[in-house]
Amino acid sequence: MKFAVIQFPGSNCDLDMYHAVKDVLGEEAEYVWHDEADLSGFDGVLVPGGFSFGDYLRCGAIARFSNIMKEVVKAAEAGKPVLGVCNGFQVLTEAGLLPGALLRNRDLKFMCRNVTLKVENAGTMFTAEYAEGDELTIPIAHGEGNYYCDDETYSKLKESGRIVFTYSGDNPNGSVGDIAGILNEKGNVLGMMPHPERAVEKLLGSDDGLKMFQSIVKEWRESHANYA
Amino acid sequence: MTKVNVFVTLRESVLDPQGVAVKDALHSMGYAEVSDVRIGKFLELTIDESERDLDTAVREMCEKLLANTVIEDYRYEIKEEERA
Amino acid sequence: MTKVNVFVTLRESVLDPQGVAVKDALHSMGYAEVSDVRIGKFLELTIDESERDLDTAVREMCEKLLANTVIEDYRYEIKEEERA
Amino acid sequence: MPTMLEPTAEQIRDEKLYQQMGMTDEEFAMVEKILGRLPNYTEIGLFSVMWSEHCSYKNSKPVLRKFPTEGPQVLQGPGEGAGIVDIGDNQAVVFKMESHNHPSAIEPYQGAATGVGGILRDVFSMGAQPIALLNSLRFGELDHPRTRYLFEEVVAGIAGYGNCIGIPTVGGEVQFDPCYAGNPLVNAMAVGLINHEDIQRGIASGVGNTVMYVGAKTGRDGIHGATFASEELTEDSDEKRPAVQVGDPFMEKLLMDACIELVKSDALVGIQDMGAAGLTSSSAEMASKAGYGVEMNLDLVPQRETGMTAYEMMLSESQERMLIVVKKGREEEINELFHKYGLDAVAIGRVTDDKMLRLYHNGEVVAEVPADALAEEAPVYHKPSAEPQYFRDFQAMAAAEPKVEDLGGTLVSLLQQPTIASKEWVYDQYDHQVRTSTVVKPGSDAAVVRVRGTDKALAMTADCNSRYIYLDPETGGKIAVAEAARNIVCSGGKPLAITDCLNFGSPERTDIFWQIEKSADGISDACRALDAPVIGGNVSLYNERSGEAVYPTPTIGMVGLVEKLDHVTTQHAKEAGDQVYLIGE
Ligand SMILES: Nc1ncnc2c1ncn2[C@@H]1O[C@H](COP(=O)(O)OP(=O)(O)O)[C@@H](O)[C@H]1O
Repeated sequence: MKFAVIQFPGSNCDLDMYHAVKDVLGEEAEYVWHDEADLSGFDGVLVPGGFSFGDYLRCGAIARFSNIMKEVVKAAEAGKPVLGVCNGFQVLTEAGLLPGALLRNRDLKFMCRNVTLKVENAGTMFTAEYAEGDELTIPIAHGEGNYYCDDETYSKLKESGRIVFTYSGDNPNGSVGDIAGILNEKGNVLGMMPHPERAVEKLLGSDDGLKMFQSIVKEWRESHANYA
Repeated sequence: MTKVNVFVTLRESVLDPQGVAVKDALHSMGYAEVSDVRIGKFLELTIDESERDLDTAVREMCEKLLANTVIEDYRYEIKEEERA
Repeated sequence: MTKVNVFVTLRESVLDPQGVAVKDALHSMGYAEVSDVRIGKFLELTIDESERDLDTAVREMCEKLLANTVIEDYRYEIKEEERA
Repeated sequence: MPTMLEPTAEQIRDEKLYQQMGMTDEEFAMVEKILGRLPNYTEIGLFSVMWSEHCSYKNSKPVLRKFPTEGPQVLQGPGEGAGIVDIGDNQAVVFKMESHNHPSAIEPYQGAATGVGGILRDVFSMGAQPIALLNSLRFGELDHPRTRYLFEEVVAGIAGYGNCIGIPTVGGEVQFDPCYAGNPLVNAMAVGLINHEDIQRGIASGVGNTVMYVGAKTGRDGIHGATFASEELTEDSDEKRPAVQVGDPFMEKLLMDACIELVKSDALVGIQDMGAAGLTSSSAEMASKAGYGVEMNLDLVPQRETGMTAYEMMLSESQERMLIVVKKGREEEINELFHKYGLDAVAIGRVTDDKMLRLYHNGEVVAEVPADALAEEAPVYHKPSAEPQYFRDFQAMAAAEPKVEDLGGTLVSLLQQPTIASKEWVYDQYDHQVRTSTVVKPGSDAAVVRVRGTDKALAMTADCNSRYIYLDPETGGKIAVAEAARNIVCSGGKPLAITDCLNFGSPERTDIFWQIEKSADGISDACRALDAPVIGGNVSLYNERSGEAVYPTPTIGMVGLVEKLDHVTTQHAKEAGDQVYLIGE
């Protein structure tokens, strides 16, 4: 399976995403610079963390106007898996691919630490390898990860199982309903604040994020086996 | 050349933790009379003459980029033109 | 109850990287006529009646907390009193 | 700031205007002799910043000569942006520590942020990929509101810059003591990795080669920053200060990535960052080091403000700028490289063979000065030193034996000391994991960062116990290096080398100069004993507020090599029932 790792000016977890997919998972990955205009050769799109355009004005606000975002939207419409982590999540909400917005952390500070995530929905293409209720140790590193949406949106997300991950125990940033990661309606676009790509090697503390990438690949293999 | 001031504020329904923190700080400095603080952005744009209708252009810029209307409101003031 | 609007802007010689980034973004979105963007803060204070002179109090709050006078300037507007 | 009418050469002499720039009468006379005429306003400005302590080390050079700087592992000792040490397999580690004390005292967020930006530029201008940041901080006691403000803002500034640019901040130290209340210390250290063939130097050689400017535009910020850093802080420091520089980590991220790509190009001749004394130091030093001259047309310098004078442009310390020299005729390809990152590389001058730094502005020559005179010929002062009375008094005292009655209570009260307590509040705000190589995170003795693609890792730490050094500078200096080495060894590494940041009070005082000399002796001895030479560092003198000097604080930054990842050890207790040993005396 071939992944595109999108690079905006100021992305800085692109390297981490690339290595997670390429070195640890053993799949194909390529960097795609923000001004390029074609993602047709890729099977999945990874929008990494960082500070695209310095996070100036609002996180993700400027990145969403990059050339490549039109292609990311197309990939999402075509049903390809699109994963946005941290700043990538912010970009996807700004672009309207996911509802809501990310506000400053409740304590107004950047925080970098491990959190415990609860798998709320193990029936998605991103979480099939987990079991519902699994608790994962995954790092966060953000200053604006406080997920906000209005009540109506929240109910809709909740009812349709689109809240994929919640913070278990302490909610680090004050997000609505302890939300850590959500899915789009179609089920192929996931945005989350915690960094699964930083949790793929025991050496660095946890490999609980690995199954997420494995889920994506497995789902892709299965669906493509049918066509073969 | 025209100066346009844009004000972007968080919507009423959205909690403003930064505003709360500033209010608390003012209280602890002795300004108990401050009952509310809301913090937003203030953008000063300098815009050269162009074909476009200024009002429409500024509204578009706000809707598309300067404010995120999921969480923010905006308003703007077009100041008198300054002729060089 | 009085509403006070405080505008905090970066001083003239101080770099405004945010403003530059927003200007560049507006250009790439086609608004070439925007020749400058400066970004500051906009604070809305709600202040209850008190013994203190309002003007002095607001000036003090700005000097001590709301603006970082090493790099920022501020100005404020006291809006008409609203009686509850 | 309206452009003022510049004083004439005669006015500068007669009204002793150079004194306001921190130059003495003798130094002015030396300049006059070098030039064979009176310097104009721009020229005296060039000399005053280049001959400031911050740029010339005129007071500290005799002390720095004491340090052992060589060893088979050293590829680049002091003198360049950062030192370089071999780690085998054609790879090397590049590191350096630098102070940003005075800027942080004035505007803590931006002062600390631009400190991080500056030290990163030192490392990537050598051609290295930065892999980690550390910091060493000193503040007054936390019960003072100003101190809390400084502490919070400094940490936020370090976090703001490091997190945004995406280099993990993996370690450091914080100490609180009343002696730092008026003059906090903010030292930042950066560590990078490089392949031997990519090592760059800041040189401007090859007649006709092109001098190019890349990065942020020049504004009136930070004019005379180096001079400001070479004076004591006083109550009116706030008035004197130049427009504060604001960091733009986004710009620096682009600049960093572009420069790392640039060093692979054979069109590049030399590269240096515009740090202290900006355009002046980078151009003069690159020319002087190469034995060439440089001429620049200041009209071509990208400017953020209108009506800037030559003096202002040359002395500006606007951040995120680099000066590069490229082979003549290759400018277009260099520009294309930067263009990809949204940056412009602008040709502003060329290399000459007459060893002069010559500046044009508005069609006129506005300065013409020998580059060596600026970069190499600053006076060197051998300051008098004298053992202070306090030291003799302490030495004469009998060592106090602490009596501990309530072991548990004493332990708890020790742990409550802010200097000893957990620093999680600090490092929680730093992204210490980005680049997914941090094997040992903050919270253990030294941080360990793996070298991707190998089984090796680098252990790194920053340490200094300034109280010990105050009590006995020589022994304290040894202790600082030894502590750093213990932290490295306990983490599984072997010490390679150190960088240091010598933070002291005014060298004009004999007692302070004595502290500087003695602690340098101690550091040198320990470095020799441990085979960990000094490969670079920084001197920050005049750390005083209204006559009160800080404790002598020569911070040690040490990097060690972990040969195999399974040697990595953390300080944490692992399992109930494990044995505890005490090793040593
Ligand atoms: N300013 C700082 N930045 C990053 N990490 C820090 C900072 N201060 C302390 N730390 C981390 O906290 C831990 C404890 O630091 P310290 O109290 O200096 O311990 P020790 O005295 O054992 O060296 C170390 O891992 C150190 O790297």
